[in-house]
Amino acid sequence: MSILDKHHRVETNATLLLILSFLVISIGGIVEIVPLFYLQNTIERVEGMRPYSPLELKGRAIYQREGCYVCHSQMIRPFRDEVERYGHYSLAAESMYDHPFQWGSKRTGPDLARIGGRYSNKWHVQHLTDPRSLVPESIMPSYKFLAKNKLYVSDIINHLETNQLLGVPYNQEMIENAFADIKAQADPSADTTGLLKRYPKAKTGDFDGNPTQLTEMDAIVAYLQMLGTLVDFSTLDLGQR
Amino acid sequence: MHKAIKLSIAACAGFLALFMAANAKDVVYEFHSYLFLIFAVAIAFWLIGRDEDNINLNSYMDGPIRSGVVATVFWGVLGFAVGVFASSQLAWPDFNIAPWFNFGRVRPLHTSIVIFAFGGSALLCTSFYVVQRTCRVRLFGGDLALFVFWGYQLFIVLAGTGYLLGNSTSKEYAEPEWYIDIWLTVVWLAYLVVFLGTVIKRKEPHIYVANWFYLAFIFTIAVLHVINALAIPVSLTGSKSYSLFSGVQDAMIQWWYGHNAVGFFLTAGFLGMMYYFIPKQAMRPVYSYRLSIVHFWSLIFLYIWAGPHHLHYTALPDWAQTLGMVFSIMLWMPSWGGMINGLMTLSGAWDKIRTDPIIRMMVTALAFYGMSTFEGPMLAVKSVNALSHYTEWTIGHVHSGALGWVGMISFGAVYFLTTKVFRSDNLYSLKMVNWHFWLATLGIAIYASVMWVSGIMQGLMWREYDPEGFLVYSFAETVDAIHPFYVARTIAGILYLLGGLVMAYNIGMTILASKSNAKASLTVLERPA
Amino acid sequence: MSKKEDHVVNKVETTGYEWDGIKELNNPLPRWWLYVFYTTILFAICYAVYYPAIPLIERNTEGLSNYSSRKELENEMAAVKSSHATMLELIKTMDVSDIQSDPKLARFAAAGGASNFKVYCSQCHGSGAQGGVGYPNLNDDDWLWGGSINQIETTIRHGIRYEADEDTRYSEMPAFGRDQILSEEQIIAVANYVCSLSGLEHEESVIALGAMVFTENCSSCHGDDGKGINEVGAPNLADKLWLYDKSKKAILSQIINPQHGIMPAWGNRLGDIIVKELAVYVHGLGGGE
Amino acid sequence: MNNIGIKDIEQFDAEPVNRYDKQQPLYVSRKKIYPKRINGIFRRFKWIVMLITLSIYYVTPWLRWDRGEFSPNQAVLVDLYHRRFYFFWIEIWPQEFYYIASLLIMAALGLFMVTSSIGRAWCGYTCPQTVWVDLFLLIERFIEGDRNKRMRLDKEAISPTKIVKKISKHIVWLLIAVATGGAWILYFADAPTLLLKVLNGSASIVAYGTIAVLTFTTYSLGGLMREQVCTYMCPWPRIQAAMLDENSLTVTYNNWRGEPRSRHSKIHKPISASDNIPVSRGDCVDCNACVAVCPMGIDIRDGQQLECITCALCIDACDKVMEKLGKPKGLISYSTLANYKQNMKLAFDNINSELVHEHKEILKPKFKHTTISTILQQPRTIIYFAIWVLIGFTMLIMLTTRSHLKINVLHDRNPVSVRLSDGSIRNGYTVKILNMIPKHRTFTLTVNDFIDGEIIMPQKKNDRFHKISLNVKPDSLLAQRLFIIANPKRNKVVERKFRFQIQDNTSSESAEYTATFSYR
Repeated sequence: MSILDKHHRVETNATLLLILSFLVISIGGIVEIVPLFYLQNTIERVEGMRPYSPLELKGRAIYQREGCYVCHSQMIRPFRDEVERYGHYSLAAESMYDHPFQWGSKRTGPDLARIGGRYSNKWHVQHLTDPRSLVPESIMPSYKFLAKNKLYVSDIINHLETNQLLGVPYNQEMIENAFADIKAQADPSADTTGLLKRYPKAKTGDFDGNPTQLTEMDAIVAYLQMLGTLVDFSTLDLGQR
Repeated sequence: MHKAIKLSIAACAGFLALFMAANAKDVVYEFHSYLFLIFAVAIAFWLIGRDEDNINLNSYMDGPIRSGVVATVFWGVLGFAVGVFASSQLAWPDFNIAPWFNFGRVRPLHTSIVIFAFGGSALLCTSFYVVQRTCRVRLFGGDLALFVFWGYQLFIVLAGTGYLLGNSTSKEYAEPEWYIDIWLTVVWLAYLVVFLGTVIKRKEPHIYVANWFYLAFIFTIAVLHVINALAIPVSLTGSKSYSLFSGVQDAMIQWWYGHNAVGFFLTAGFLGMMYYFIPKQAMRPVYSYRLSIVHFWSLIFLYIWAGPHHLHYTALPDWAQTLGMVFSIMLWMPSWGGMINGLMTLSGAWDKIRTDPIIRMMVTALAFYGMSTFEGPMLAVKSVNALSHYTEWTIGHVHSGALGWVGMISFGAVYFLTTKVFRSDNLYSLKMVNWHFWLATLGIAIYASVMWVSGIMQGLMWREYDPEGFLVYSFAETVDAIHPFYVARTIAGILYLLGGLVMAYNIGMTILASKSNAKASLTVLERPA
Repeated sequence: MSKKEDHVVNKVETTGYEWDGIKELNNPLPRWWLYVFYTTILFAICYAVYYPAIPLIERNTEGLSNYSSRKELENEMAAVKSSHATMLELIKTMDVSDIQSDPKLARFAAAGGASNFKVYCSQCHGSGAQGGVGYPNLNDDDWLWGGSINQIETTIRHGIRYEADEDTRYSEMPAFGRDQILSEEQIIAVANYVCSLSGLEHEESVIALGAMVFTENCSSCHGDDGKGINEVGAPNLADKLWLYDKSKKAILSQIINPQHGIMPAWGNRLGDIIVKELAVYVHGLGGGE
Repeated sequence: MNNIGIKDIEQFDAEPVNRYDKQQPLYVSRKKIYPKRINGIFRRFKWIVMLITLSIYYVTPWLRWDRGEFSPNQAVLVDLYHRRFYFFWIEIWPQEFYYIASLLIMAALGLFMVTSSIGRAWCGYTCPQTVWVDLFLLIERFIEGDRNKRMRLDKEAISPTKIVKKISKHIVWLLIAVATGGAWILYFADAPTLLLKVLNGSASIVAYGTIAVLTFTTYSLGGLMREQVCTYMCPWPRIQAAMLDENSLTVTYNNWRGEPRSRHSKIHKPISASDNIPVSRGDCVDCNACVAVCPMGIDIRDGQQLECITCALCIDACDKVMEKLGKPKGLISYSTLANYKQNMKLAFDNINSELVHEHKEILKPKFKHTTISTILQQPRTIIYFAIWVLIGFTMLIMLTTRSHLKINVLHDRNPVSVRLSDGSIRNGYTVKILNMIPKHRTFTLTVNDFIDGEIIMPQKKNDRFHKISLNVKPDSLLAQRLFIIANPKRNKVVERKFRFQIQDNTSSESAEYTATFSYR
């Protein structure tokens, strides 16, 4: 018990106690977190990942604001039932531009990692407006008000720039066109070639059933409809991790 | 510090708040700026109005502790009520009132109130009480302790109103936006200064074990909070920000934070509480000094590693998952060290359990602590986690720890503190404490069993295959199957809430009764005979 | 009742300090506690050696097991696949209509078809096969090239107007306006007549002329009653469903300068089994004849 | 009556393991406890409980229950693979797991109530840990002899007999442990088949793994760890302790008549310096029999303790001694704290057997005696029991009268509705019918509250029905895809609610589901 006998030095010196505690609690965090930034196999190399289009980015902010992550995960685990129910298991690469991540921790509702393109826009709008009219068992709250809220777009460039600062590969062209892009994506009559070049596979057209107005419903549905659709799994070769 | 300096700091803060409000880009930010302004103005008025000569520097500083006891009870009842409300929303979705009171916004409100407001206030007031008594000195830093207490309350109000108004970073248990995070950092560092300062100027030669735990808790939470909250705001006058980290790294940092919010906020901090109040109430010496050394260091070393078990089978690399699992398993015995030390301390006063409701609550708290710290490592085993993750089992596990351990030990401490800091001889009613105990215990028992079974059921239904190899149940069917459990869980929550209300009434009456014999002798800094 | 209190503190070793009346005994650690702690540590070490665990500079340790959660899944899915071998063999050898009349096989084939549909077909026909302007809805009962399961299979296998496939379904509607086969008056008349067939708004005065024009120029493909002929892919003009649009403008444009949709031939790309699975799935969506 | 003197009572050299001044350093192995065999009413009761609980455990998987040809005939079966739980006439599907939850809540409530009335009866008599430790002790005693022999054996140098005894003891323990694990897995599959498989080595790895784990835990917890499990590891004793109050039964040493304990027949000790009144000794002859028999190794005379599981063996031991001495039994007895305090107060003025005893064999009538029946007659006990029975009964009624038929409907999501060539609107549904009895059943499915809604079956597209007939296999789920077709609405109605109803053609049991039909 000789080591324990020396413990009185720690007990009589608050600064020493604090420094030792700091050393002890640092080790675990450093060993687990730091390698994730430098180990090459942490994030898979995949084709197709791109930053969120301005409208999707706004939709994502609404997703966070409404606390969707509380009940919906965006992380399909490599299990047979999950892969068959939700689609290919999620890759680290698929959330590499997510500041912050949206993996979730609870499935009160189903996983949404690959909800994109599964259901029609119409279904989403109706479901967000009155969930129980389509799924009677559902316990999801109504998000009818999203269709009434006009989407606040004037700060979109700042959002893109902030993300650029954080390392999301938005280029100058994307930032310059952000304002036009956010309007074009939900406008069925707009020319979207530029948008689609900048953000391949983006879903365009009227989302909320009201082409005259750009609403928060447009944004959230645009976000939902792109979830999990970017990576081309047919060309994917996943190395050992 | 000179009054004038304090006043000018308050004034500067007020002007800053005004500037923020004037330039606010969104409503939440503006609203919060005004709250901040009110806070600054209130401080200024209080500074001007108070009589500084009337402070007895030879006595313990019990003001923030008295406020803390009241705050703990208030936030506790409110947090349980919000929990019942959220639970009802899951059982009957018509309880959702869009947009402010939709489940997605209420749930962070519930978790923040019970963890940070109820638990945090309990930790603040007990740590202030314990550190003064076990160091035999007045709190360090004068008014700083008051600032810590009220600043922390402001943080809670900012965070809570923020969620309801649609202000969430979506990082679980760290949902407040960047400017609230900065405010919390300021308050928390002040807390560290007060606590550490008091420990340093102590009159006892050794630092008591409860203070090791409190110190580790305060310091580690500071580290966790600052790193996890790193973010870049879209605008300095707007609430939205983007986390510095993304994807897999962000997930790892978030659950490194999230798990250690449990490990240090809800475990280490409350173990500190346990190490003072149990021997004190039982009037027994602590069982084993050696055990407390070993389990303190092993606990804080191992806990910090356990985060990745929240990310089993996700896109987090396998190696990190392995570490998360094995360290969680190794954590089992260090966690139980605290339970054993508490229980064996009580073992010589075992007959008191039948007659002392406060000890009764503390024993139950230790039992639930033991159960959840066994269940925890078990759920961290990958194959168990494969079934339990994403299900209600996790919710049940968390609540058996939160309601059983954190709740019960806090109730015990609050009952103890009320008689001490309000200088009342007795509680208003011991019978009511018993009622509280029974309501709470029954609530926990129902809650834990219901959520445990429903979680397993959910997990099994999700992976049910028919003989031809097709999935049997759609997701909606599992939601339907879980409905009766949600109803039972709500009932359990109501029982626990009723217990909380009984406590609130009891404490309230005790405080009112104590007013009559106020101005009783001040606690003077003398070693008790 | 407890008589212990008297002799407790005096006889057991305490640390000799006291905080606010609290003393500490110095009882040794329970031995089983240590043992269990050691056991968990031992387990942790073994587990960490067996599985990937330690991050190094370049890579992490792989562990003796060479395990990865993703590889585990691949193995499981491979096992599932091999357990399907007999079913797949049956699908390969049997005719689609026979597959369909075997409920177990049909269910299996439809499930496979559904997942392949999402990968290969949903880009045009939509993820729910609900179609869009110019891309037929496969849920309804209106079929250009026939809605029996064998017809559907042929369409999938050889495609429509897909030149790389010799057996592709082919038809072309003449450009009555662009090639000046019909006069403007005739075209307007026949467009109004087509509208009348399905009860759309039309001008009554030109119907007689339109009917005549229709019989002379259109009925060979679209049938005398305008109900279409599957063999040539001529759509039913008398029903309520329109591939493009039901406005007169769209009908006119189709008569003047028709659009022709193209569908790839999937037979060579996807192989026999997937084509049959897709046929069973599409036929089962609800519109199959 | 033969008068046996105190000297004739054997004094055991027994010390409690938890006395503070004797606390052993726990970093060396625990001080071994050698419980002495004792006979008596509580020991007999414990044997009976042990027999009953063990037989329930080992026999249950072999009970059969005829459920017809489509369901297993094992009376109690947890069929994990098919996700069914069978309990005699009850069969539970995963969706009905809430019955299991209620069962758990019932168990918790029951334990709360039992504990607050009669104390730690669960721990003392029925807890598996107690039962198995008792069984292991039985073996130990059979092979190595009673307390003194065992103590001697452990002190002896290694000899062939010692080795044989030790090895045979551990072998028997291991066999019991294997049997414990072996019986456990029989609850999860057809018992005879599985046993055969286990024996000829063809069972699954999981089965052998489970046996191995349970063998290990039974052997180490029951044979090696024993009382340490209750003292340190199990959370239940703490919660139980918290449930006790002044009116709960606990095993109590009645020191108001026992003290001052002495092995001398007469002592004349002044109670204080001032008065020289001679005090005769109390009833306790300090023979330590209560300590020697205690499986937890404690001295009940030290008062209420964390370790005490209230197995009441010390009562048996003490009663034996009192009987021999011709004194009233119950020096150690089941008592409530309230009674104890009252008696203490009555005797407080002078703890003196002269004052306590009416005459030698009878205590003065003023002293309160708690018996099981007085506890059972307390209003509290009766109310608790009534509430518990009521809940249990309600559950049983719900369970037996519950519907064995369920219908769930999934509305197609993509597309929600389809417009057909004649302009009508079609919605697709997957109707899932759960036939929860082991019989073939035929149901009639109708669409209610929907006048123009007609059913189309995917197989026969041209026929439209108002009702259809569906066959469902025994104990299984039928997922039937079907369509509802209706005329479009002129006004802006986008959806309507209607009901699917299924009815069993023979029993007329029925179930309903409210679904929506979308027009958009």
